[in-house]
Amino acid sequence: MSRQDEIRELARVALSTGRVDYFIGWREAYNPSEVVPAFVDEPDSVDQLVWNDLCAHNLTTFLKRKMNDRPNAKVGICVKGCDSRTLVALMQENLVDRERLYVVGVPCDGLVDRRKLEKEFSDEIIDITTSNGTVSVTTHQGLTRDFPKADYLLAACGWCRYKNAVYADDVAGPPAEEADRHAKPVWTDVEAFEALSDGERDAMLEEIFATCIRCFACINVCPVCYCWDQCVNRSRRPELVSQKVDAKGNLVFQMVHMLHVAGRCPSCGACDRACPVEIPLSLLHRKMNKEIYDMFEFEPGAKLDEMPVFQCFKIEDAFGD
Amino acid sequence: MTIKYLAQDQLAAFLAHLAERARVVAPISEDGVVLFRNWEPGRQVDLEVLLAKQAPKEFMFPQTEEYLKFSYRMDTPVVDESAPPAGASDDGQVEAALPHEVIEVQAENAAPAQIIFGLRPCDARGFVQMDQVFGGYGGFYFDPLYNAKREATTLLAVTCRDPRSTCFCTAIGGCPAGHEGVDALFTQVDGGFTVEPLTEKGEAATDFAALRDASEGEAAEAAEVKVQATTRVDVPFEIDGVRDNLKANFEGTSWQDLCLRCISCGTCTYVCPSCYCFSVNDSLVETKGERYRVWDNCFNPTYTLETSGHNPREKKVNRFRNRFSHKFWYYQDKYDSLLCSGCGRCIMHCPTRIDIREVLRVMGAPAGVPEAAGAASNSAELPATDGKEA
Amino acid sequence: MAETAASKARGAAPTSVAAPGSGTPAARAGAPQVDRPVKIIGIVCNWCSYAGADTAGVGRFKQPANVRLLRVPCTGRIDPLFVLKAFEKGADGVLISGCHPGDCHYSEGNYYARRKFELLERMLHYLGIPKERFKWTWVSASEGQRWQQVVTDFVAGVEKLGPREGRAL
Amino acid sequence: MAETMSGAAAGKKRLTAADVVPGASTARAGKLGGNPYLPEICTVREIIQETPNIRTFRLTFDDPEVQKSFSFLPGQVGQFGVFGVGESSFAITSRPSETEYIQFSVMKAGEVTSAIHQLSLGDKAGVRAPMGCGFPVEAWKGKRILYVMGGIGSAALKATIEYTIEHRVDYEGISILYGATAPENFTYQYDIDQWQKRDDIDLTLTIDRECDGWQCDVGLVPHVLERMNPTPENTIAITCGPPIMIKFALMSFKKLGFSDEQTYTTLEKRMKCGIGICGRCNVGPKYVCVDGPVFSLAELRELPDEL
Repeated sequence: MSRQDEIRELARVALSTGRVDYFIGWREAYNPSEVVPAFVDEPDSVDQLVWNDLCAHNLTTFLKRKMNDRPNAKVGICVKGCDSRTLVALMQENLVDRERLYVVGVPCDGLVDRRKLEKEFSDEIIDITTSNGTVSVTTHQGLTRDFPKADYLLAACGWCRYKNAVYADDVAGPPAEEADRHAKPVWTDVEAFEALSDGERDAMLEEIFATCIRCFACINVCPVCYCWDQCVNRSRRPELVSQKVDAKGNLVFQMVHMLHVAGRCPSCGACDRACPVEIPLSLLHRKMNKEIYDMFEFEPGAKLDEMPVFQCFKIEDAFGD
Repeated sequence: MTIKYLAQDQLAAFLAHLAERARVVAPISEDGVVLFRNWEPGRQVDLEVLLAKQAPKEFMFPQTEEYLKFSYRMDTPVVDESAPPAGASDDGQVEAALPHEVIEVQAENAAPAQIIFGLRPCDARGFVQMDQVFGGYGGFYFDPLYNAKREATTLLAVTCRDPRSTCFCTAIGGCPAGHEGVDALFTQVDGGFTVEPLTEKGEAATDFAALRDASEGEAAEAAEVKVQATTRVDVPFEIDGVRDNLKANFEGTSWQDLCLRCISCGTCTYVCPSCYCFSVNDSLVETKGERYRVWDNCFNPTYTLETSGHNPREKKVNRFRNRFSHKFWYYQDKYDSLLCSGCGRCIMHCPTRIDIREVLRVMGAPAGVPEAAGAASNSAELPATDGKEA
Repeated sequence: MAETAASKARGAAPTSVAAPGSGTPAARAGAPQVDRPVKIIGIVCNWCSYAGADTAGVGRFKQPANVRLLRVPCTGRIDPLFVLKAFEKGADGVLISGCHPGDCHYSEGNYYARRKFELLERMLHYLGIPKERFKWTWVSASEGQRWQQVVTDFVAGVEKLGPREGRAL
Repeated sequence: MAETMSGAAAGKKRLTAADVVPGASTARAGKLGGNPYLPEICTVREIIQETPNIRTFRLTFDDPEVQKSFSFLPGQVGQFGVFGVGESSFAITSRPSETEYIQFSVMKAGEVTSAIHQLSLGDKAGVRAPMGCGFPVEAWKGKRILYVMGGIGSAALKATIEYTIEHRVDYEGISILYGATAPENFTYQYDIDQWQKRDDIDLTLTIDRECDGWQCDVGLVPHVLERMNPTPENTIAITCGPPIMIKFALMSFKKLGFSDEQTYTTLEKRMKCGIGICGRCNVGPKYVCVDGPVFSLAELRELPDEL
């Protein structure tokens, strides 16, 4: 059975036995190149669920407070390895009720970066299929081109060490082949930026954050950022974060988001993918995670029995003078 | 008016000519991200990508716009010492006077000439829709900030030769070669553009030596391009009756299903050519401050939050419903027109690809038939949640 | 340079040609520095460092007057946002000080705080704020002399760099 | 079809604010060609502590021309704010015939109101007024007017009450039912005293819970209203107060036989621009800032339930 069939079967069983009231997975949107979150609450509708190389959405987002209006419903949810770490981060803070949650882990072999493919065409992409490591892309005008999948992986998949879910009630199919989880993380992308001179880095930050439009997609899509209507970034009095949209204010805005999810953000990349103006947000988050790893050898959301590092302390911590 | 012709290799010269007289804005690709930016000689205009990420509305209606400056003088209490505070009742505890006085309030409203080149007819139509809001039509107030910029702006639109699958301008009365709001329409033909000046402003902007009269063949080719483009735009829903049905379906349970995957961000509104809501804020640093307006959107939880803590649109579904109702019902009641130009940006850029066409198919259909409308959609059927609400 | 960095970040090949003079941020970085006294925000806890500053004042220890103190109940209450905000609004340096570990009035506030500040310090440097412009330390109520030392050294360090102008943050 | 729809509005006459908002022509806020966002600078001349958390501010326009030409209709609102903090909508509570000053009553609740409460005599503030639509007091001539209000809701009706009292001969009767949680929470005590002295005004005061020295009614406003049992005949009922009071008062009116056309209320929403542009204060297709704040119950029934 393919992983897609496994997901459908697990969803069907969970829905028909009443284990869950609704099940969150992925489905195709208006064309097969777009995959969106799907909410299924009838066993008969599970066949809309898909699993393919475009299922990048981190569905944990939909477990956030006030995200849905059915607070007491029992929820089934599909998580990839990276998604499961955000789920575990929420569990570490007791923000989800495990009793009402049914988690299906979906082993993942790396997903395709649709944005990267978009850049190869001026036309609109309407279909993307993958087989044997080759991505086939069809455009609106009918052009079809093939690309090697390895070159068009999501950035987050490139350094992924958690191809299987960290926490799951059931797993859709046999686990994916995984390198050593406990190996030292690779930070080549961050190191490249650290190597920039102050002037270069400054110029770069100003340039990329000047395009931010403060749509709050990054914040609202972030699975571990749950203040929602109480977000400090929206606060006017005190006006902690300037409501003016300019490069400086935008950088503060993003830094606030980043530091508030410090120790809970596993760099799943959801903010990156949601940003309509393609600001490389995960760059900052990755840098932060590098520092956190450096400080505590801690990886956010990796173990259920850990506490996020900024919500606990050790007396013997050796920071400062 | 005569149709003119501009050779592709003369485009840069033409823009340079315009740039001498005004600020020129055009879709420019930076690192593969196409946005409207200031054009300067040497920069490449990107017309291959059909739609820039954002509509060019920020040039008429900047995201942050300071409109009032003020300063306090901190040293001069102006309380008339001789006059007792007559009104203060016995228990009136009027707090100590802050020794300040506004000494200066300035309204700023500069609008240098600008030319937007390379926007699409739907983008221009978005401005026409905003014109009504800011222009005082229908009995509202006249907004001097927007209108000053609007009057100083010339819109040189380019026909959409290859509409996207998400385009639906023809469904709501637009056209890939539409004239609404456009000052001069450029159409890409073999080796260059045909140019149709449509207004005096367009006439003035296209008065340039490199533009010659188009040959009959070129004009015919342009006409053919327009017809071809128009036929290729989908008509994904029937606009007739949408307003009445939105009204009838206001309490419909399908809103709940449609907004399930909405994350309540504001992307759709900020990329939209016609969404215009804004917020007003003050900032004060020491003695100097300004009042500015900044884009806001109905998905912002604090958009309608009242001081008492009451929020008329507390839930995601209320805010979601407001956006579509505003575009196709409230706005129509006020201005007798629609607040959507069919560019499809909200579909393309929504982080969860919420499809306005699907929303209108379901909620814009007569009550009681949304299931049928949903089945006809090209996307997967929506799960029904009837009877399962907590 | 700016183009390359940003395009690398977006993971795409640079497609546009930078117009001459468009690299404003880089150009501004080399702009002549303005001549004004540096502004420094000090965020201190009520129980130790604020009292320590008081002690320094009562003892008439000479110290630079550039520091504007902000009193908070505990260093644990300091959101990293306060520091960012100060820099955004034009502070040239930010100094945080609280009770020595183990001496917190609320027993453990500064244990949490030091983890946060350590991360913040590392990140700030990445945002183009040199190490000399941000310092966090511990000064107890009786350490008037130490407060004088900390402030004098910190202000000297910031003054060496001069006022901040036209930076990303 | 859609073509004609979008084209239709373009042909519409461009109206000035004066065409729409009665009385607005005299205020700079409404002048076409002027800047409707630009507040008039005002000076605080008098501060009255009404209740522990409500103060009334009397202001004069710094520009004597504006002060001279300022006029408004009862029920209209103004944007009153402090530079550096922001502005909010408040009902104008001065008498419509008052030419010396403009008055607002403000309850301390949020950011702007707190800043307003910190104003002292001689301080400057910004005012944009008048805005919105007033009560159709002209059309009500010859009728009995029944005011039902609670707490700070009195501010929204104050100008209208004063107007009808000034034009007492034009109206068949005036009844006022005013409720507050406790005796010290009645606003405009000095005016209430005047009203009580007049025998052509029927005034009923009520507090929520009994307390020492209280002479008037006790009970929640809707209960007292039902006890009063006013006749709906030739009567206009106007209510304003906390949302929960309005809700039950409207139900009581219904019970007493008042039709939707006879019943009026004023709405409150978060507002920013105050001139129907910024978008947030809509209830369905109506903007509270320009189409309101005054609505008859008949008009409200037409609107979606999103209050």
